[in-house]
Amino acid sequence: MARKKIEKMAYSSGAEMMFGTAKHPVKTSRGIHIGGGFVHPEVVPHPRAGSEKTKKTLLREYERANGDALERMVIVGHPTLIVENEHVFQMTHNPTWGGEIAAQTARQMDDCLDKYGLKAAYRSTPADLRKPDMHHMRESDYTHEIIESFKQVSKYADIISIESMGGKEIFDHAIIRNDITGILFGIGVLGAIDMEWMWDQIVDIAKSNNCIPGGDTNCSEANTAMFMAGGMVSKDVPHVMAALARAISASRTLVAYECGATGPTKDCAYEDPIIKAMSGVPISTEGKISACAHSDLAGNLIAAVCDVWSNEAVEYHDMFGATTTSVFAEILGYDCAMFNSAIELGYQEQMKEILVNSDMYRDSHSLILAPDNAWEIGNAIIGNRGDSNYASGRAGAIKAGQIILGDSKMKLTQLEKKALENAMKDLEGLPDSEGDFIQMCLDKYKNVKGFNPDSYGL
Amino acid sequence: MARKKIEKMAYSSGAEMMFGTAKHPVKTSRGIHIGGGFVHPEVVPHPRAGSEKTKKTLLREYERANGDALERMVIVGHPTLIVENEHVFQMTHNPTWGGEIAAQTARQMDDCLDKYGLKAAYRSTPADLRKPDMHHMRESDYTHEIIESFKQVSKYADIISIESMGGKEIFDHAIIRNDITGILFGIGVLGAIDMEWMWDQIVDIAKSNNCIPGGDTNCSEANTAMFMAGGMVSKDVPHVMAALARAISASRTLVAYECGATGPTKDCAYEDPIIKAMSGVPISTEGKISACAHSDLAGNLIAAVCDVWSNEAVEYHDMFGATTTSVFAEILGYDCAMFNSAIELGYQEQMKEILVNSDMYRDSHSLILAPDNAWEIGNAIIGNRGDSNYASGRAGAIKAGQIILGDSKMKLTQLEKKALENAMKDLEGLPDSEGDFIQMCLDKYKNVKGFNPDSYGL
Amino acid sequence: MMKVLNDFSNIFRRYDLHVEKTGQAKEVSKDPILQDIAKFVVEGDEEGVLPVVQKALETKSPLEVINDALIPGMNEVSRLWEEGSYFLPQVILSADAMNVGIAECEKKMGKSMERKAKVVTHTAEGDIHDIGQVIVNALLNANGFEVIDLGSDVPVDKVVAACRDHQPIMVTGTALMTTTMSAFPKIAHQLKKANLEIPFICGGGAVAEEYVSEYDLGIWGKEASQAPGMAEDALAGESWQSMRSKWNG
Amino acid sequence: MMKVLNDFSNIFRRYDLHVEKTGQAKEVSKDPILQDIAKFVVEGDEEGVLPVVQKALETKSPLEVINDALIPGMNEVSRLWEEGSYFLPQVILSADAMNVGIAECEKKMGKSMERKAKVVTHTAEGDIHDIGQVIVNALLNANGFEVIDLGSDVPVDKVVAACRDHQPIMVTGTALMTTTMSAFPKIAHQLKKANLEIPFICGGGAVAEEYVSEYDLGIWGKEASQAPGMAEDALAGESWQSMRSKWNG
Ligand SMILES: [Zn+2]
Ligand SMILES: [Zn+2]
Ligand SMILES: [Zn+2]
Repeated sequence: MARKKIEKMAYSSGAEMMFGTAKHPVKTSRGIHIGGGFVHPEVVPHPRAGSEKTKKTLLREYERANGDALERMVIVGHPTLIVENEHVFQMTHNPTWGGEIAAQTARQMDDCLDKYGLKAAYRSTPADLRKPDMHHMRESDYTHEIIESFKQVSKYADIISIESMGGKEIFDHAIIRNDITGILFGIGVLGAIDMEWMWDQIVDIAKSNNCIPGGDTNCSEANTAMFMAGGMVSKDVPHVMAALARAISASRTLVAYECGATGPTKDCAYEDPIIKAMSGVPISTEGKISACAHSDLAGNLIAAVCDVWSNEAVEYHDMFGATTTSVFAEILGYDCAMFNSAIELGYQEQMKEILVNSDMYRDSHSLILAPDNAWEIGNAIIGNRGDSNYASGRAGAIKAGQIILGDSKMKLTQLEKKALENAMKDLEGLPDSEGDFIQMCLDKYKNVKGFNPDSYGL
Repeated sequence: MARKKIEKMAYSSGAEMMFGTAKHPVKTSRGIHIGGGFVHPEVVPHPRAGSEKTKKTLLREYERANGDALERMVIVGHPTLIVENEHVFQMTHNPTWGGEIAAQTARQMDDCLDKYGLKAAYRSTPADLRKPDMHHMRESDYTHEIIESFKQVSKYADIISIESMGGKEIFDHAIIRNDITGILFGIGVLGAIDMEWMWDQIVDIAKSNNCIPGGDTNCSEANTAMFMAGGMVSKDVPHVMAALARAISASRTLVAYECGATGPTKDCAYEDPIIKAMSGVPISTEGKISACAHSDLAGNLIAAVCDVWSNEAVEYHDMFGATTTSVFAEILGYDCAMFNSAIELGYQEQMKEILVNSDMYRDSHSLILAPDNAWEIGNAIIGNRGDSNYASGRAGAIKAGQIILGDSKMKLTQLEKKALENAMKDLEGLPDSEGDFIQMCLDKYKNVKGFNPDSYGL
Repeated sequence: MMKVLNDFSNIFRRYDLHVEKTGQAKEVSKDPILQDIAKFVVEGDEEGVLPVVQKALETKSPLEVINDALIPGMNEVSRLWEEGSYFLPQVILSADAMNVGIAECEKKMGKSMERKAKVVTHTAEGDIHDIGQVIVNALLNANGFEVIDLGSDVPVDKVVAACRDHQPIMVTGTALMTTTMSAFPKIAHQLKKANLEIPFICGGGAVAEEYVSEYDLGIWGKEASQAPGMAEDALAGESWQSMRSKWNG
Repeated sequence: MMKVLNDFSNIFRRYDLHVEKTGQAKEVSKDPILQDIAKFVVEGDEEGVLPVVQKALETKSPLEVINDALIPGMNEVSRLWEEGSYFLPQVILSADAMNVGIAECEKKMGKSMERKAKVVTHTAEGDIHDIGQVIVNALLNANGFEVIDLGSDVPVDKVVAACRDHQPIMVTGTALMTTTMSAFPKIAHQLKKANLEIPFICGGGAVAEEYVSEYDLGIWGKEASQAPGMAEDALAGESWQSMRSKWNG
């Protein structure tokens, strides 16, 4: 669906945002009311290495990995569950594979609804096989396979999503050089252009099959920055650079919702609190329970305004108790039972403050995702939306930097402070018009391995 | 230390009990103030099958499993961690093994305190190798190895504990026959006798090595009942029987604290909320995050008055994010950050109500562990403490049954209701004096495979 | 006082109430004496069943009492358990009652009752006595199999020797801890070497499907309730490979 | 407005502030011209370093500029990074600046600079371009090794062929996904068959130590920062077995 820019904030303040409720709730076919008042768990089973050899073995693997999680909901009494399968290479490369796995899981969910009254929904997330530095983003075989994969899975899945890769080749070059200009060009400009090209088509495919177009995530760039920033004793990338990249990613990821995506958004999009402030769609977020896939410093805070609570991906293995997918589905379900008890008791404001105070000053990347700050950054992005993707992303980054530098409780090491000050200087020194910025970058990054302006229509 | 019966409740009501604080807090050598105002995480790494072949391979396995968890605390910023190692057979069978692993872990923890200021403590839990149906509980070689193991590990560990097995042979026979008389005799009488015999010695050993005598758990019986009762669609043992067995186990487990154990109690003792009401010691409990070891129906509620939050046991394996022990240590630490934020914000009452309302009516076994009910059951046990172990345990079971039958919100299936009514009839029909009860049982269970009254000095 | 909600439907769902079934045992015999025996078995009344069996044996043959009263009564209980109306304790108590009746009939016959086939059961060496094995024994027994119960903490070669002597149609192993289940592949290996191609059901707390599928003869037993069905397949001559694909899928 | 605490010490501990170090780069040369070059390398100033190198080459030999200015400057940056005072981006920018200087010296010498040894690096077939490999390349390069960069999505036999042709002292593989790392054991197997006993460092997102220790030649690379140290061991002729016990322990 053609992009319609969002130029008005969906929420009036961060205080107005709350977990469990979204301005534009979404209903699934088996009756989950996402964003309709309560929080729902989302588990993401990943197949064991080797099970992707044939369609038959992969179907069998997902039948058990997804089935175990559904069964555990009935055992412990959790009322709802969303199961996401992020495609392994073979599932998208052979579009029928993804389709058959979606059909199989839909049947399993219909049985559970029938037999127990368990409300479940399936999200299928084709893999973005387009490696920017090796494939033409718009004309490669991989591009066609991805589109075909969406057509296959949307016939059976309740929700479709993707983790698109536009601009990653520039981002990868820039992030390890503290180069905020390259980060803004990769995520904010190239990423946004690719998003518009992709999501225009994805939303139409979803609508044609009566499937929910969920959303996108800047996992390939902003999460790479977050992982490389790492924890409290890593020395790869300054955390403040991950914070600025995250603010820019909100401007880029919003394009999906401007093209008609409705949420639930993608779990690994840590920019989702900002997305919710701007668009009002229900968001899925991941925090402490995604430790199975990666560590993070916003384990509780990132749940403060979530509508769906997820665990990123867990590989299907045996544990003492049972298989990993049932273990993590049980834990996620109990976290949701806790959030929903708080809502029913009328203690949601206290719960929200508890979650935020746990991590707000643990890290600068967490700080900018606290609801009030997320709203401010969203407001800066929307305030410049009419102008250009570039102006919008740049405004978001500058606002994030100002929030970090302006908050006395946010202590920074010397090195982090210096890195942030340098980045702010660079941001302020950039040209005003998107046209000039793009010209500057096309020259500055022309030798970056695999950068092909034609992939973005430039 | 000779047993001194507890005949006065430490708390005046369930309302007075709160997570993070205990009447008698305990301080560890590296500065963790357990029960002193905040909740601390406890992770329980278990070695992979095969790593127990030699002392060298097991030392290496624990060096990595325990070390990974400590490292993750520094990465995400969690201030404290308790690491428990429940001995595998070989660790207790060869007492020096357990001792060397304790010494190694103590060195690792001293390094972390030195380098980062991380406050950590090590709990060593020798395995109770005495299989009641095959060994003399007091004179077998295994008995001596266990005592020797306590001597070895208490030289280096901060805390020692055990999951003792007294009375299991009778319990196993009774639980699969809905025989509340046998459950009371196995746990309430034989279990209590064995506890007194064991803990008198364990406390002395601990004191002699300046080590904290943590506590015991009726894991071998009451948890077996809970696991066999299972979830919402299992049909092995009625949940109400697991609830009655749990009430009786509180009377049995209290004997450890009457013999001088100080807490932190054992994580898998779901009877701990009742123990805290009676004794005031700081308790360690496990709930939703122990799904890695077993499922349960009190995932949130069991944290309502905890001082230490644990995950039962997780086998040391690789996950996407990192190894299982670092993954679960991170999750537990974030749960504690949430509890401690609630305390600092002054929202602990709301948080407690949120945790309790999540599971109080999910299951009858959860219902009796809600703080107010736990206090009532503790009060009934203490009210009959002076009389005998039997009278004490029986009073606890009757009170639990009355609570379940008397609470209109606690809906039961017909089958569960009938099983509870039968059990209550049996309990009321039992003789008043412990002597008569023991005589009756010695005859009734004389043919139970492996039952040897001499093991209990009867 | 603590604030407690009234409606928990957005917090948890009581699936047990949703699937609750209240089935009743059907009549198994038109003959009132035989139906009376069957009722005592259904109610798991170990004391009550003895006198009615002794009275019945005055006018009926032991085989009639066994095949037309004791076993049909037990089958009703198994059906009700399968269906979800009865719980495990009722099955165990009924098996106890049935065994009292069978013992009385065997005494009258002067020899033990014809059993379908032998099954060897054990709990792994170093492992504590596990209820799982007790349940498997009771269920196999209740379904007419002769159980060779080796007990718990059983060394590898003792299991293999028992299989050589008794030539059972099936052998089961229970393990609660990962550190003790390592005996199972050894047992399977020795059975193969002694070309005793016997389906080897491995289950219990720590035993995972992934582990069992790594050695020949190994079939993962998820629940004790599967034992009788597996024994029937083994009795029918099914190979361990086809049993594994059927039960582990 | 949202209630926000002031003291978080019972909620989290800022270990980064506890371990913060602020080290400075030491002077590497008494000669002001060479020290000036080193300073541009330490500051990672790609533009600034060129003119000072060109000026130095008017009076000094290319080898002198490389060995007494460019490399010592780079070593200072590596030390500061190891010590925790510098972060990775500074190391990468310094490597970029050093390479600009080295290229200028090589132009003057008419041949490329003597490199310690060759190392083949690649990202597994089907895997997306991984920053991990980019960092490994920069660090090996910065420590005087010649990097044969095969790029990403590299098939097994292309890696083996490169090893046969270049006879490197070490080969590295990066994989982000479990479904692509399955190529590593195949590579190791083919290298052994072609009796190319080359230490094979495997790392990246999904790659676990447990997995790498299952095949010969395999050494788990936990962090990109280990690559230079490992290359030095390989250069010193250490076997892959001794390297594995040293680095994976
Ligand atoms: Zn992602
Ligand atoms: Zn336990
Ligand atoms: Zn435990």
